[in-house]
Amino acid sequence: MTEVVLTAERITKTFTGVTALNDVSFDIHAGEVHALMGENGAGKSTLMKVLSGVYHPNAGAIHHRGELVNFTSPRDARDRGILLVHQELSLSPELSVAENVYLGAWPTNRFGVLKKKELHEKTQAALDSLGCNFGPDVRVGTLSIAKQQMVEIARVQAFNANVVIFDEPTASLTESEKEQLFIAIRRLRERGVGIVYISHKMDEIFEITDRITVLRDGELQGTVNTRDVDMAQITRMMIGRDLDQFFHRAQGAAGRDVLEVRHLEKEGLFSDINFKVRAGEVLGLYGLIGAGRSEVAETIFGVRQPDSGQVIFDGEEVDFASPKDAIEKGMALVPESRKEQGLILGMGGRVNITLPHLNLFSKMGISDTKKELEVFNYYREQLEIKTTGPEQPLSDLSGGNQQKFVLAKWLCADPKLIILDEPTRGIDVGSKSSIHKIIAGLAEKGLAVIVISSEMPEVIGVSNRILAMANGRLVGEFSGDDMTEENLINAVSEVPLESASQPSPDDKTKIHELKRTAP
Amino acid sequence: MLLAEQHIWVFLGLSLLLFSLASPYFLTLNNMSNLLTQAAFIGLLAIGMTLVMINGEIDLSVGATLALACALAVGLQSSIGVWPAIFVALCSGAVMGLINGTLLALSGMHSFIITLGALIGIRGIVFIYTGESALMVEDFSYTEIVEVYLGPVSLTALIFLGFAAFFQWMLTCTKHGREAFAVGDNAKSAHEAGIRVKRHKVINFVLCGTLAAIAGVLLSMRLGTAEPNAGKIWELWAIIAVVLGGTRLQGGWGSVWKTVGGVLTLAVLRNGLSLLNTPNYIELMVMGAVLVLALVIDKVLGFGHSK
Amino acid sequence: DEAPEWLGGELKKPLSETRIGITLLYPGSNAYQAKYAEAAEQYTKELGLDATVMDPQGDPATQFNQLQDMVSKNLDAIVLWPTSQNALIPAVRQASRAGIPVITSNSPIGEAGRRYIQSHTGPDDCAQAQQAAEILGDALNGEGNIVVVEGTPGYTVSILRKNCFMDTMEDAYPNIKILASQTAEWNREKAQTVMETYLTKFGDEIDGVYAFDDGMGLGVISALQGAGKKPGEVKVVTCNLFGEGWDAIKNGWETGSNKQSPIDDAILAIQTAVKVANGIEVPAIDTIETPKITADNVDQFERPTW
Amino acid sequence: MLAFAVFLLVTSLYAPTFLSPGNILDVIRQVSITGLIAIGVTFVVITGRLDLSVGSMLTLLTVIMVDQHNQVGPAMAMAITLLVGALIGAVNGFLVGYMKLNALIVTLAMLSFLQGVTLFYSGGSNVNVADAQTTWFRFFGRGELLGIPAPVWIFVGTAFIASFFLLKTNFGRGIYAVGGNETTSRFSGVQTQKVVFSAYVLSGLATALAAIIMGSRVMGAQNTIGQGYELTVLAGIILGGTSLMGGSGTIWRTVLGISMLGFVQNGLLLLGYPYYVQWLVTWMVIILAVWVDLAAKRGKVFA
Ligand SMILES: Nc1ncnc2c1ncn2[C@@H]1O[C@H](COP(=O)(O)OP(=O)(O)OP(=O)(O)O)[C@@H](O)[C@H]1O
Ligand SMILES: Nc1ncnc2c1ncn2[C@@H]1O[C@H](COP(=O)(O)OP(=O)(O)OP(=O)(O)O)[C@@H](O)[C@H]1O
Ligand SMILES: O[C@@H]1[C@@H](O)[C@@H](O)OC[C@@H]1O
Ligand SMILES: [Mg+2]
Ligand SMILES: [Mg+2]
Repeated sequence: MTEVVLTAERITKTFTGVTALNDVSFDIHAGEVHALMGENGAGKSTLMKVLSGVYHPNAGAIHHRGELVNFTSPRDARDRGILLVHQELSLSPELSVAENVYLGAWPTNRFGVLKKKELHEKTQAALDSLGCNFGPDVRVGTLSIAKQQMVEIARVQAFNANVVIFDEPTASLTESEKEQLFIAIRRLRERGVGIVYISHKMDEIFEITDRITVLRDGELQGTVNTRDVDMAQITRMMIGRDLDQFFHRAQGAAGRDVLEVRHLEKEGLFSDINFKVRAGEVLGLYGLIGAGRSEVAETIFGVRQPDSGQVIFDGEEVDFASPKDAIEKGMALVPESRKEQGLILGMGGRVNITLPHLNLFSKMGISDTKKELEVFNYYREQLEIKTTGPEQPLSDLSGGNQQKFVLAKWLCADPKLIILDEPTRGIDVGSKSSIHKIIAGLAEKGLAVIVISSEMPEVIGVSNRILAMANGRLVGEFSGDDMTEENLINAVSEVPLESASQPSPDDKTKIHELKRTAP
Repeated sequence: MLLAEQHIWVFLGLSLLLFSLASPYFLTLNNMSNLLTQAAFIGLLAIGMTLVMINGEIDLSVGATLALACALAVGLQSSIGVWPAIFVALCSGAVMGLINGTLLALSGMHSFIITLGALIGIRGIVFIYTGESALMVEDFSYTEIVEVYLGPVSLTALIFLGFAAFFQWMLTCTKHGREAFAVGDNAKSAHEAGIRVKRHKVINFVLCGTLAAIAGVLLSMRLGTAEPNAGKIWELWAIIAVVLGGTRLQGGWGSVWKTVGGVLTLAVLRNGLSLLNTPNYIELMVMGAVLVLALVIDKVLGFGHSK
Repeated sequence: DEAPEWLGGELKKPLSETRIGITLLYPGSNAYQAKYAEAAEQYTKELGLDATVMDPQGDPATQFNQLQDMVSKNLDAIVLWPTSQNALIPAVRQASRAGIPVITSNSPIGEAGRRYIQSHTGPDDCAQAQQAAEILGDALNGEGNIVVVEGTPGYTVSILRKNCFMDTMEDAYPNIKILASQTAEWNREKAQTVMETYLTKFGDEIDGVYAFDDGMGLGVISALQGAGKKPGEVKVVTCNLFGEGWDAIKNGWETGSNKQSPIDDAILAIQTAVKVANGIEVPAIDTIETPKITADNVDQFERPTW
Repeated sequence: MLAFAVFLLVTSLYAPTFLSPGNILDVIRQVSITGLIAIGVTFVVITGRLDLSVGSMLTLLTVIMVDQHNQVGPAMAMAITLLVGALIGAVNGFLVGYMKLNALIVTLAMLSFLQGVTLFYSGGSNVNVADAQTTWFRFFGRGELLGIPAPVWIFVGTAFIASFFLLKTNFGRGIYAVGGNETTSRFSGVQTQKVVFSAYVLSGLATALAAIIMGSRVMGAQNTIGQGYELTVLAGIILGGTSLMGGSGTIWRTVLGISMLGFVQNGLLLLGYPYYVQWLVTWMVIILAVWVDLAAKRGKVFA
């Protein structure tokens, strides 16, 4: 191997009460892609924040190109060419691409007056070298997530970075956008940049990385060469045991129709959606990000109103004005963003779980706290949720445990239909597997289940039947042995990918909101 | 869309038109000159408020800061001379801004709380300093300092417009200006990009306090007197003007230029209604209604920036 | 058009074409000011004047703007009830330079501005304060402890009603001790709170109270009633009797005050304004009557309508 | 809290009457008007909104209360006052909840608007209760029950009821939920618009209750009587530690915050400081209290 660019030695980092990193050592070589893996809350992001100057470690040392460094701010790290591309995108939507690329380091004269022309030209050069098809003067807020990510990568170019850290960059990218990203990453690697790549997606890890370092509970488990290991080994390092069976598929027989959707249409989002779901069945809804699946789900659930079409639920035609109506009729939706739509993070598990069904946990409008605690304890055990108690704010929990609360919240009222939108996004393999088990169990109990997922192995692994969606339309239905990756890809790629990932104006504001509320 | 983004000017144009038709005294040179001068005080507060609000913060203490500067400018001139008194007055504004900003940076409290406290407290200081009665200049020639006109435009109005132009330029063409948006838009990413977010905000609070003090000094020159109650609830008018101008309350977007539009619109409404002999209560109701209307229009036009 | 009798001269132009602007202190803030505003509206209408009554809400800067706007409109005369002793002097000067006559009403402006005005009309606040001192001093037989509830600080009426009261007390009743003095800004509710605190602090030590006006005096009486005092147990003396104060004098809660009619006040100001608008000589100061009122003579006065 | 305890101690050393039962009751009675309004506004603040219109609402409602007392008698007048209060709250609630307009600006606009309505209604003049000495209406501001002033009963009673609603009912749960995360609440079937709407209605009702006490206490109303109350109320709520971001806070915290302000004010008056010194102290107390509160949560003093 080549030269070591960045070394972390025996790093320890604690937050009040939590040891996020304990005596972790780690190094990055020039010209490698180094994967960092581990369960949710293992300390990956924390380690990277330490390396990029966001956090100051409690103990340990960092060497950059052989020199001991002491970063007091991200600026120090950036000045040495170390850049972090965040899990949550870290851009200013109101500023232009150029202003974002050089955020905080704009070329100015002595008096702080911007040199706009120089800024424009430098950015253009950086964008060109990445093959970006947008200009430096576009407002970043109007770009798709993938393009926004390109803006972040352009920073790497612009600052001539020698270490780049990607923290779950593909969590919200489409397949083709991911490919674009990988091309960019490979280019960086060729230029001798040291790259850290964090992801929960195994296929990506094996596709792009050279070495893998695994963390568990803040402890280093070891570093291996990617080509020397397989998925099972990595999984074992991550969770400390073997995963017996990764996917679980519902085994019961499908019963009566629970939901039927006819010609559902919402201008600009989706059109002519027709399908049925039966009791005891898991229906997968596969599509690339932006296909419009979430919107369909939200429309069925009454979050938005369709322009036309019918929804027949449990034998009667329904027209929900709001989720309240849907819930009362026995429908549940586990929304795609647990932070924005799924939970009240500042509050405890007890109130979060019972929120949609308060009438079940109260008498004449007065809360029945005892009953609430019962249900809380029940699901805490059932789903093996790690929490200190019913009032612990959910913001303190790891992503996987938070996700289990979203599930508990929607299961506790015994719905007839449950729609799960990306139920395992950003969730580690261990938790993923247990969520899959839960999903299968639901169907076996006789619920009708719809699972929306952008992860092909997941949809195929858990569904009895799969609908493929692209560009706001259903483009295929598969069941049994037809549920193969190849078939799904073919189905969804019949529509031009580029147009499928263009956000509509309405969604732009939505994306905006999502980012704005990120802490 | 252009219309939507520029609707404050449409608003201003309409009110100008309306009052010109309604009152023969409205569109006179003399009245326009008065109007500009009258607008300048809220205007100076609103410029500072715009900077702070682009950062996603708010400064409720500007009215009290104005009163303090006004009191110091008047109260100190007999002992240390006019210009030193003015200097001290301006410094007081900077210091109040510094206190607000520093408390914000150190404590991590929301500026609404910090400056609400300051609004009450600074007013207390003013009352203590003035002994709760109005201070008066000894030499009324002090009030003549501002009686300089460039054509129909008074010195006070010129100072206001000058600062507006300067800060608009600063926002669009300087590093500090771009930082202002970055900080308000996404403070975390700004911080991680190495922008000194706290220091940046402190600077803007200092600027805001100083502009309030400038307004205070100008007011002392206008009135020749410092009332302990001067500038009471002017912070609200300033905020209203800024919002009318379309600056987003959550930060990240705004323009001093359009704030000027907001300030002028308010001034036209007040002046016009007063020339029309409108009873006070109508004036108050109209002001309230206009404000809500502005929000509704904003919403209906779906002007993406001001959510 | 016929000239009214009180004018004492010729009308230069018909009353209906005479344009007068009136800017008041803060009609919303107490009964006296409210009645004054009402009377001004009514009387100008009666005369058929082209008049505007404006409310600056107690804010000198706003009143300054109103004066400027009136100058823009080129009025025939301006009546100013100043919100501040001095802050309006530059504006008054502007008016006088523009040739528009200004008269002040109820409360005079500072010395430096007097040369820019044609006349001042209103009560003699100093005399009123002396009257109050006398009533209170006599009621206490020159002995005891009193507390004072002040009007809005910095306002001429407050200053006069304070200084002249204190001077008289010091000279004529040296054995009366003033325990405390706080402002309640012409506000009845604030006066009540201030008095409650006095009662907590000094308890039964308080023998008398002087409130700068009757509105605040009524707040004081509420507090006394709340503390379980009997009528007359603590002597309450005020300036400028209000309707309820008249009742209070009759039923013994209030010891004395003086009559100051907002109607007379407004009418005198408007008449003076019309005179100056027509170029007729007016005295530099013209006062309205403010007789003493106590239980002895209260029946000789009508109950004030304010 | 600590700073406040020290303040109480020092003040009572210099002004012995300060901590006497009589004075304590007196302070609670004096804060009952602000306190009642603050209880209502607390609901709004927990939903993550503001209500700055309560000051001028108090003025208008007091004027209406007193004026209607003379017209239709105390009982009807009280009903009308409550109704108008709820109505104004409903307008605020409609604009903020259903129209989703910015709360700060909407309630500022309402502040100005209501000032206008008040002047229009009263014609600028003051109103007084005609039979102030005899009406049973005097009970609410001036009466006593079991030696405790009526306003205190009403204030404390309302606090209990409000607290119960907030903490123990589904309605209260909705208020917290909306403040905690509005989108999540909507996805969970909470009728967020209705929740925000009702919070404003409660704020209006609470202000009406305060106006009834105010009217009865003063037996008259000036057009400026409620001026500045919105700030005192907000200061008290903040002092109690309710976050302006929404989703947290309790009625008892508000009661505590408002009482703290009351004691500071009263203490300084007893010590003979002019009223405006209390403003300066309020500033320091607010900053100190909120800062300490934050630091305690965060585990460090500097952010
Ligand atoms: N700012 C913080 N304050 C307190 N605890 C924190 C903070 N940031 C992280 N933690 C805790 O530190 C631990 C490691 O978190 P980290 O974000 O590094 O996990 P991760 O490996 O990136 O997980 P994921 O895969 O879910 O992103 C977790 O227990 C987390 O709760
Ligand atoms: N995370 C995201 N990144 C970029 N665009 C998004 C994202 N989420 C939604 N959009 C935009 O919203 C529109 C519809 O998205 P929707 O969420 O309904 O799709 P989906 O098929 O559910 O995909 P997913 O839920 O996996 O993001 C698309 O045009 C897409 O551009
Ligand atoms: O008595 C005073 C009156 O003369 C006027 O100045 O307004 C305030 C007081 O009521
Ligand atoms: Mg992470
Ligand atoms: Mg989706």
